[in-house]
Amino acid sequence: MSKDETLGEALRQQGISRRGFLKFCAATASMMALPPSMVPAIAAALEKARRPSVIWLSFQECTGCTESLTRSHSPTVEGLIFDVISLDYHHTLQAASGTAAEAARETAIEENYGKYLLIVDGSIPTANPGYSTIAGVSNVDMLKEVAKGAAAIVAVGSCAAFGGIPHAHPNPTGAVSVSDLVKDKPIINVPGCPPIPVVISGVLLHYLTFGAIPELDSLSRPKAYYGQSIHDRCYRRPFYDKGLFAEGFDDEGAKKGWCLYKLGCKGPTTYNACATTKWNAGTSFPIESGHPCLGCSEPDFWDGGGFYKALSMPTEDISRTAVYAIGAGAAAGVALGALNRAKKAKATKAHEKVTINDLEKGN
Amino acid sequence: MPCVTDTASLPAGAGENLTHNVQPLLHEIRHALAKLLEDGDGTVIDLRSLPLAPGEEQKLLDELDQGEVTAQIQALGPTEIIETRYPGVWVVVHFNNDNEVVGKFIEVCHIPALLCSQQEDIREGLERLSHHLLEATT
Amino acid sequence: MSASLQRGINAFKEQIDAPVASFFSSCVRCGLCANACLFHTETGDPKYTPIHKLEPLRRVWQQNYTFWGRFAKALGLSRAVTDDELGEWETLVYDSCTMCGRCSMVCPVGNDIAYMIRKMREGMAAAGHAPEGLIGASQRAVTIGSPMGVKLPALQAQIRHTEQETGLKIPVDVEGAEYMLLLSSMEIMNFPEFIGAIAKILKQAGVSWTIASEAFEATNSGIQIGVSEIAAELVERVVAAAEKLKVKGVISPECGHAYMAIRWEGPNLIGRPYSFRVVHIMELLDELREQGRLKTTGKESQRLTYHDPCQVARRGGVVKQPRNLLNMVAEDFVEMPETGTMNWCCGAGGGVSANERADEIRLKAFNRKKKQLDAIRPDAIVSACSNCRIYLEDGLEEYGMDMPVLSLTETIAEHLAGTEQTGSKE
Amino acid sequence: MTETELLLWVRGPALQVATVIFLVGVAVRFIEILMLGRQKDLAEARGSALAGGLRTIVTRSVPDRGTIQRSTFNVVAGYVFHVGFFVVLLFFAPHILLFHEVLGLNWPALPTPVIDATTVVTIIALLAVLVHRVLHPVMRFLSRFQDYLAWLVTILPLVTGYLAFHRVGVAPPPTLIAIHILSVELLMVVFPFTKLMHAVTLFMARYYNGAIAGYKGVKS
Repeated sequence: MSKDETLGEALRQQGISRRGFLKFCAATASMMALPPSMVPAIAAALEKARRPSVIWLSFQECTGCTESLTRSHSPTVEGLIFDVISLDYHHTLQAASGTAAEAARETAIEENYGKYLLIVDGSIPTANPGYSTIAGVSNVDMLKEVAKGAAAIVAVGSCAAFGGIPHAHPNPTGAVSVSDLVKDKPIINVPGCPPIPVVISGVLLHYLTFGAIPELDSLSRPKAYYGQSIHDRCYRRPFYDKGLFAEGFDDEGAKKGWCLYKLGCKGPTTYNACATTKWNAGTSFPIESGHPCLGCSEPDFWDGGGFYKALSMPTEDISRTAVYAIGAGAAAGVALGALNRAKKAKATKAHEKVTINDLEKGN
Repeated sequence: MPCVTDTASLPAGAGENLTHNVQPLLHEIRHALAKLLEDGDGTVIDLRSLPLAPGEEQKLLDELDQGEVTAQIQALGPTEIIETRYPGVWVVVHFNNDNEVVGKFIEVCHIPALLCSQQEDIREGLERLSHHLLEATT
Repeated sequence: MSASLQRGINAFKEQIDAPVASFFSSCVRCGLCANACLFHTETGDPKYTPIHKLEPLRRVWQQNYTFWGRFAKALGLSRAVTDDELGEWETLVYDSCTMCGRCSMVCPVGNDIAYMIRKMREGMAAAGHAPEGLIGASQRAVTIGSPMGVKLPALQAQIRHTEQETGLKIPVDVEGAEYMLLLSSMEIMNFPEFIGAIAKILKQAGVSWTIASEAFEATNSGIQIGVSEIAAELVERVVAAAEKLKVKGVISPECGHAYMAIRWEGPNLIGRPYSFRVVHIMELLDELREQGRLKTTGKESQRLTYHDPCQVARRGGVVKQPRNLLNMVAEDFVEMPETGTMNWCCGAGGGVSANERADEIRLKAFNRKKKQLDAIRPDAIVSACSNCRIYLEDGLEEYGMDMPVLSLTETIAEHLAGTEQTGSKE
Repeated sequence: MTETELLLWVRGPALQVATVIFLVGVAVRFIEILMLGRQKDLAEARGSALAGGLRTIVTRSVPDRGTIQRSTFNVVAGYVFHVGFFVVLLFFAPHILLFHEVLGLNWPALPTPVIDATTVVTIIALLAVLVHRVLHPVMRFLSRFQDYLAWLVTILPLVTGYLAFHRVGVAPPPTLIAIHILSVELLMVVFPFTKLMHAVTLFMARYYNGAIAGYKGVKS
């Protein structure tokens, strides 16, 4: 495949019919959370889109994000994007290794300087550059070097977007997010642990289709996927509104599918598309499977005070504090009360009899 | 044969009609049908962009039921197209090669665009046929 | 020892108790008490808001009996109460408050404001900020035996006059009588018919009674001015006489604060329970009615209403008795719009009537009573307090209303069955 | 401080401090009042002080007719914001969860749309109450700094709670929750030092009022 080919040409060369292409566009629109009426425009845009060069850097990560994407890779429509982008460097997926791999990266940077897309997964250690290196180059240096020539950066997964689990307290490696280090490039955060696969591919397709980054929220997340909370789109929401809650994982409420808020669900403060897009090809999502949302697409989700504790709950034992406080208050109250009584007794003692001769003011 | 409906992970009836989105959807379809009759404009509803409780989607599909036409397309995996018992209302489900659902739509139109042979494909088909005939004669 | 700020503050400190502390802690400055006070509703002046009248007492409480108040005082964040302030508050505490307790019924958090005014007056008096009128009344009560200066010979003259008029013997200093009757100076001076009415009723009921020559005065200036020692001394005189005459009960006459003084405050002032019972004349008459010993004949045809004296009804608990009695003799008895424990004060209680300085505001506040009366337009008002009667008459005259104010006891006596002679009526 | 750190701080150390100040303060003031004591009444009782006191605790919640007529606004607005405040405090599901966690007690929640509407009504009532306080001659005359302070710390949890529930504003949701909890902690800290104490002491005040009257056979 030549890099100069348009996407439409590339697909047709693979023997994909126009019908197939339209179906791809319909699925793409759905994936990008765009209305179906946009399909013709998407088709027209994709037809002419050119395959961009993509460099994928993996730092302190678990490969879960790549797994998420490739789990549904080859046979799916979204998998097709790997045929239509030029993934020039991805050290998990690429065939080349060692010096050849690094050379591929350098070549890609050189040939597409200012135009390539940089995808990052994993957080970057800053406490000691030696904590994570690739081919002897520290993550920080590599990120800065590759970011320099990138048109835009996609931070895939909560680690790259917000620091994620490596950044969790006490953060021994000094892990930071991409946006902590790179300030002069457009960054799209696609958080999640891992992110929903179609969200990753949807963001890439958006860039491919429109040649621009999608509309982002205050945390640089595409609004199309992160615009509404899990809670707002949750099918169990009516139970929350009615005040019907599961109190345990096996109680009557759980069996009846009631709201999991009391089991620590972070749905109300978590912005992601799980409740509509769902996982495993639209099969289900955690709440549908009876487990509260962990809030994995939010910053510091690991440090939120416990997965099974709602966000508004006290983190420490307040009941014991209350008992001590009442005890201390009572003791202080009795002490102060005794002082008051002494003062009053003193006043009573100091009382001089008031007679009819004492009513006028003297001097 | 792929299954059109999601499998509900909850006991039957548990979440039924939970979001109360089925009825509004049917009304939306009714409006779309009226518009189709009036000025010929079609409507497409993406079922995967709506919050539906387990069982609700099935309920909607049960409401719509099956009509006269059932069609299958094989392009980048199968696509199933069913005309419901309301002519002009179609259910279109796209699968990938692994029979996983990649898109699910309700189309209100005379015929889903995808069923029509496409200009490019016809042109290519014509070329192929001409080529074939040419080969046969030579 | 003369009055001083220090003695006043000291008295405040003595007076503050758990109820006062809970009341001040609870006030949310909602201002509802303002609309329960006739001195505010008829003037519209916010300074007459009942709770505001207690501000110096509140500050003493806060600075002495709350931890953050002590703290603020130690840091110099709160001002001490000054003598000038008490001087400023004198008119609020004495002239524009009758201790009627209507605000205490209305306060949403339950503050008994009248209870606190009573306590505040202890400090005001000790600080030398009691009104001249009340000082004089107190001095006369202690030295002469009556705030109005009524002496025994004056009573004796009225007794003789009554005996002539009714033909009944008025018992004086009869040992072993069932009841000892107290009289207010106002009754002796202004309404001597009351003595005859009592004599007739008790004769019919067969109740033995007496007047004590050593303690006939029912009123108690001590509780009005707010000096417990003076109040106690006056109560002691009554108790000594009652014990000497070995009576089973003492009758408190038609007077509001006298009832409060002898019935409710008395034992607490002298520090011991009585060996006799104390009844308001209304209570006694209603008991006799219940026992069938009080029989009347004929009914008043005019439209009558009943004015509840605050200290008898709201602060004293005698509410239904006068109504039972009035229903015996009234054909057309109508209640005022707000009545019983929610009745509006005549404006002259709590020492206001003894304080000439307060005349102007008292008459202004009477407009509240006028509105109440205008709503039902009675032919006459019946009450069970001589002080109320005098100042109702005064107010009616001021507002140009022609309406007699009757004594309930006398009205009953007029309709007493089996007596040919009808009592004289003004 | 990141938003999560802020949230953890308000749910942790800040809540502990606020709870201690609140409970120590309330306990001290409660006991201070009780220990001032009250002299035994030596007059012969006509009724029961206890029964009268308990009765008035309940009956004083309903104003007399004259007060309703003369102070209609106070009564209506006062009722609305008190009832609204407690409905929102006690019947919003996440609040019940908190009480369950701290007190071990559990009760059914009200539907959130009801809570939502109640919050709006309560906020409007509180705003009206403030305007009334500023404009009404008596209330303006009586008002001190702490009356406005108490108003502020009362309305803040409602407003911040509303914002947090609807996730409006520039701050991300965890920060909105943190601000809401912080506003409640402010209320707790201010409580023992201001007239907000009436929420506790009014039961004492009403009891004493009713007991004083009840002893004399008067229903107050």
